[in-house]
Amino acid sequence: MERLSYTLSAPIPAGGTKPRAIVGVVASGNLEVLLERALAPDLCTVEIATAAHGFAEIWAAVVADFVARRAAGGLRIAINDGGARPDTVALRLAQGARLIAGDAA
Amino acid sequence: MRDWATQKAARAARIAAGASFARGKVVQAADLAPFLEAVLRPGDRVCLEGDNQKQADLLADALAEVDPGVIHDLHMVQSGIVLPSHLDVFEKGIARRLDYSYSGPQAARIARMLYGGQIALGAVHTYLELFARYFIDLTPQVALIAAVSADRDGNLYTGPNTEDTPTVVEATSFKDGLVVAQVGEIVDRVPRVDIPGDRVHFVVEAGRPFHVEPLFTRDPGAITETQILTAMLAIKGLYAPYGIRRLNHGIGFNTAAIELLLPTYGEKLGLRGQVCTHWALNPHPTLIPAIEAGWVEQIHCFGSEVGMDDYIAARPDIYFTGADGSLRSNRAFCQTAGLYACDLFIGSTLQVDISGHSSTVTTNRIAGFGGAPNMGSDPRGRRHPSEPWLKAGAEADPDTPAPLRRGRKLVVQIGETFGDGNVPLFVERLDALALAEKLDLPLAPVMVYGDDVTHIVTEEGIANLLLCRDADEREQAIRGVAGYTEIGRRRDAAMVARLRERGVIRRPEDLGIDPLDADRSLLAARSIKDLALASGGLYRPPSRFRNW
Amino acid sequence: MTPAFEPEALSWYEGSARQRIAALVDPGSFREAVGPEERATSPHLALFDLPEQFDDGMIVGQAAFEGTPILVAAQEGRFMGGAVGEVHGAKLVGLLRAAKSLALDVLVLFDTGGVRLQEANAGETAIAEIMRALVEARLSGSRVVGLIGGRSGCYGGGGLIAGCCSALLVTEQGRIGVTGPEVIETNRGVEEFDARDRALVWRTMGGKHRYLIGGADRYVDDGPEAFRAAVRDVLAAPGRLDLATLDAEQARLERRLARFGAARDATDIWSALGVAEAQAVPGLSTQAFRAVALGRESAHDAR
Amino acid sequence: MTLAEILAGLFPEGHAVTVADGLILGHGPRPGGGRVHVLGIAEGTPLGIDGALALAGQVLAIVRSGDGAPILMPIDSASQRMSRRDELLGLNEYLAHLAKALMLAEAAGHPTLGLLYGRSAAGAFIATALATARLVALPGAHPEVMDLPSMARVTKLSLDVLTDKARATPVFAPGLDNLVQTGAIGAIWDPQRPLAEQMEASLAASHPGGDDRDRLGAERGGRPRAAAIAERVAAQVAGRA
Repeated sequence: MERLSYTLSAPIPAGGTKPRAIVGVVASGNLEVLLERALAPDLCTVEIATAAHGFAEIWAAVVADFVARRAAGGLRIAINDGGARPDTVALRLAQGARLIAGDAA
Repeated sequence: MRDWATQKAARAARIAAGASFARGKVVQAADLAPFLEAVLRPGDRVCLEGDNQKQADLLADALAEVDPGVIHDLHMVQSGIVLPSHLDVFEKGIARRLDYSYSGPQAARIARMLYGGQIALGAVHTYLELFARYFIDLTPQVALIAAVSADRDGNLYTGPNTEDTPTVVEATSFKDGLVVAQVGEIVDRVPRVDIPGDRVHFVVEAGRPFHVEPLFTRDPGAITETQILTAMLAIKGLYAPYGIRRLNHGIGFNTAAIELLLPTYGEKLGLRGQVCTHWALNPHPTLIPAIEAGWVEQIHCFGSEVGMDDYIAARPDIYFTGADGSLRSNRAFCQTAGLYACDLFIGSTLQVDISGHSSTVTTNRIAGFGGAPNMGSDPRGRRHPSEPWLKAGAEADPDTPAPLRRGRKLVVQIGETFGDGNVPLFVERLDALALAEKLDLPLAPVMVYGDDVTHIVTEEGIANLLLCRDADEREQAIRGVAGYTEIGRRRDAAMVARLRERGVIRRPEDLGIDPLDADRSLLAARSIKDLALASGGLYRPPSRFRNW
Repeated sequence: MTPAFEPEALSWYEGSARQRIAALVDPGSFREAVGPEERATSPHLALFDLPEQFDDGMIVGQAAFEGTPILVAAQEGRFMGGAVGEVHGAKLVGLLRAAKSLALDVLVLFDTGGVRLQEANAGETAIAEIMRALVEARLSGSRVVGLIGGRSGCYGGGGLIAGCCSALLVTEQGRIGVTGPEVIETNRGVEEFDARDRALVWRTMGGKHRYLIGGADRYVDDGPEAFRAAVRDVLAAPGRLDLATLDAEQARLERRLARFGAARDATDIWSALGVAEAQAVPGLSTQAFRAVALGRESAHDAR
Repeated sequence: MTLAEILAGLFPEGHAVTVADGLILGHGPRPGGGRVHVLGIAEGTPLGIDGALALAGQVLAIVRSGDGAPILMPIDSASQRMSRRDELLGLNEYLAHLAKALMLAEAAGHPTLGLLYGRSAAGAFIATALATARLVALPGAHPEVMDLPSMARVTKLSLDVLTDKARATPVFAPGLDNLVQTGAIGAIWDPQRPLAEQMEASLAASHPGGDDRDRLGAERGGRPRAAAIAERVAAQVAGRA
């Protein structure tokens, strides 16, 4: 497992009031994202445990774009990754942000 | 005095030599190898029928059994290198030279044998190009073909998988070549005559159907959310604004997703009857829901598809069918239709470079191209107007007066920025170039040239290359939809932003598409079983695709 | 134009364990025990450098079903094939023990290939514990209903646990067995079982066959609404476990062996059950299948 | 120890236990009077639908008799029988039926005692020895879920790597000690001591908290988390009920 950790300042605070949300499944090419409302609303942390080694640069880019574009402020995010592609990672993160904001089940 | 009929005499000699193994035209399967030794000559150009679908497998196996001491240095001119025996003949020294189109399942082995020098390669063609050469400079002396049944006069019934057979026979038989057909059975009367018997010289009864690969069956269960997103982009961002009614789809999952989104997402956009009405397309099972929902007016097919025969026969308004009721396919005609009569080709590839060149060839796999380079090219000979063609032409060349301006065929590459195993779709340099250097080829095996490509669709958006005014803009437009690949991360952000303002790059949100809506529940069928149900039980998928 | 069929919005086969639970029980009623935020992950996967999942592929908790409290467990068939490891198994053990002490019914949403090899001894022991806890819950009056229709089927120890349930609901895609096709082929050869012949796999182990021979109690469509209706149905029936139940099951299994013990293929059995066109069974829609399945071997409340 | 030696040790005064088609059937006398039913598997026989049904029928007959006598289940089996026929006819139901019968017997007052004296694996192990309320073993017994070479194929790890890992943890590798550490096997009998005595002691051992295998696994270190997780789930569910 490769472990990566990012702390970013988040321009958009997460919506809703749910304490936590989880999306996705750890499988080949897939990942789970656990989001917990646990930080100051202008901060977001992302911790990743991934089976695919050597993709730190891509993770950093995906996470930075996510925090810049979506409502991620105040979230402590933990990811278990089964070697998902960046598009899948971005999609799950966005689904997680939507879920914790309470827009959809 | 010159003898003007040497070829006729040569064929007569071959027939005479073969006759000792035959009763009338019928040769026993057990005698095939010695029979072939009798009718073939060293150095012959031989067309062994086989494309990406049907295979003259019995004849292929028999050819691999002949004595290389007797028959050697054959020049194989065939559409597909698909069966192991297709390469065995080179390994054994029976054949030496090769001109072909497609080699999907043998991609790795053919690469090894090319590197090892066991095969002298002419070229990797597109189907139509190879067929054309059958009539000019690659005319077969012997054709080994496949059909469903034959009568004792050699009249052949090819069934739904007619495919290459008429073309191969036309080129061979009318230029004094010899035609040998394997058939599943010999009958008193064939259901319809696909090949007249006077063009067929020998027939062998295989006692079983020829092999067919279900290449065009895509399991909806394997379609991902990202593929659905790319399909939504294509429908809303290309099909709708250009009004694409006449088109061809590749065989990837992205285009299968488009087919399955028509009755749901497409319906919601009010596009039924406006797009996707006329097709050059194999009988894709994934198109069944759209056909059943009334989207499709007609489809001409290159070949058939395993399990689709009953469905096709029950939908003669949609498909081309014969007097017997079953599909009549024809690869050469359908490729021509795809080239001249379609306004859009959309397909996937393995690599795209920063000029937009694409290829499915990688260093260790030479899969060939099939029909993609043909359908994925702009036909310079086209003269009839259509709305999408004129609109694309205007985008590419706004300054030329309309009456003198060529239209453009839309050639779209669709895919995810990363493929299996996190391999990036976008590369600085195609593997095909390294291959060409290694094999000392004058041409790199490029599938679709950059100047033919009009759009690239990924989950990041659509790049409209028609609107790019120079190589720089092209490169940044491509980088702009290359996502998190290295190509994408090295984009010029400011220039990409300007291209987006001009509509050269359109993101999902620019088209009013929320990536979170790209859900599998949008698919009109989510499994092969759904397809079978949608067909009213007429589609009977092969066992390997079943989970019931 | 009316489509030939109208699938439910959520396919059970495709859905995740969490989606299945959410759609099965009363909306918003599920409360998870030892949820992902507790990060009760497998302590053994790291040894194999394999990724963990925060819930270890097993989701348990309580919910309401049509207003009545009920316990629910669901396996995530995509995480390690739904395989049973130490934590995964222990969560179900705990839930079943609670069912006994609280006198609640339990829904178990199976989706498993069996024991997780990387923690095989722990997984195998957990399966034995699950069966014990399940039977003890049943002996004290709880009903335990198994729902089978996931990607990984219900194999290995999962098949044995299913066999201990009060009632089993299965979809066409659902498979129930002990030894998976690949394992039979590996051990006995392709002549014994061609694992790549998927039609053979499904007619030997799939939902329709299990329903026809009495190996499952209800045959349902691939969606939560269909499962809800069937759960409602079986929860209305008694689910006792006593000597009479097992005597009846003994008789049922003896009769199956006597009637079909010499059958080579599922179609022989279906013909013997009075299905006119046995070959056509796999292609039948739910409605048509129910009609031809009238002569099936019933489970006779003997499970 | 051979089955004959074991039976002689358990029943010094003789017994009525026979082996047919790999199944052990019969009974023997207890020192203090009464009898012990003996049902089991011998000779490394795989357990299929026929064998499971025969054993279950015997167990149910014992319950019906109401004699309250314990059931001893000596096991030397292969895994479940792996065949198309067994799966076609629903092997899972036959194995589960046998397990349920054993647990019903225990509940009906027939103490059940498993005795692993040879090999056993997978479904056969779960449906027999692991379905008894107390499981003991004799040295030399070899329970396994899957042998290491097969496991190497499935996990795509080399046999060397797996063997190395097996040294680090009892959690996956075959072998008696590993199953003792997970708590699946309660005790190992001492073949030097009279077996009859040890059987009586095992039968007398009470289970105050019911199934204590996860607690044993925690104490012995083979399953560090199972007991705590099960307890925590039960407590959380009960706390909210």
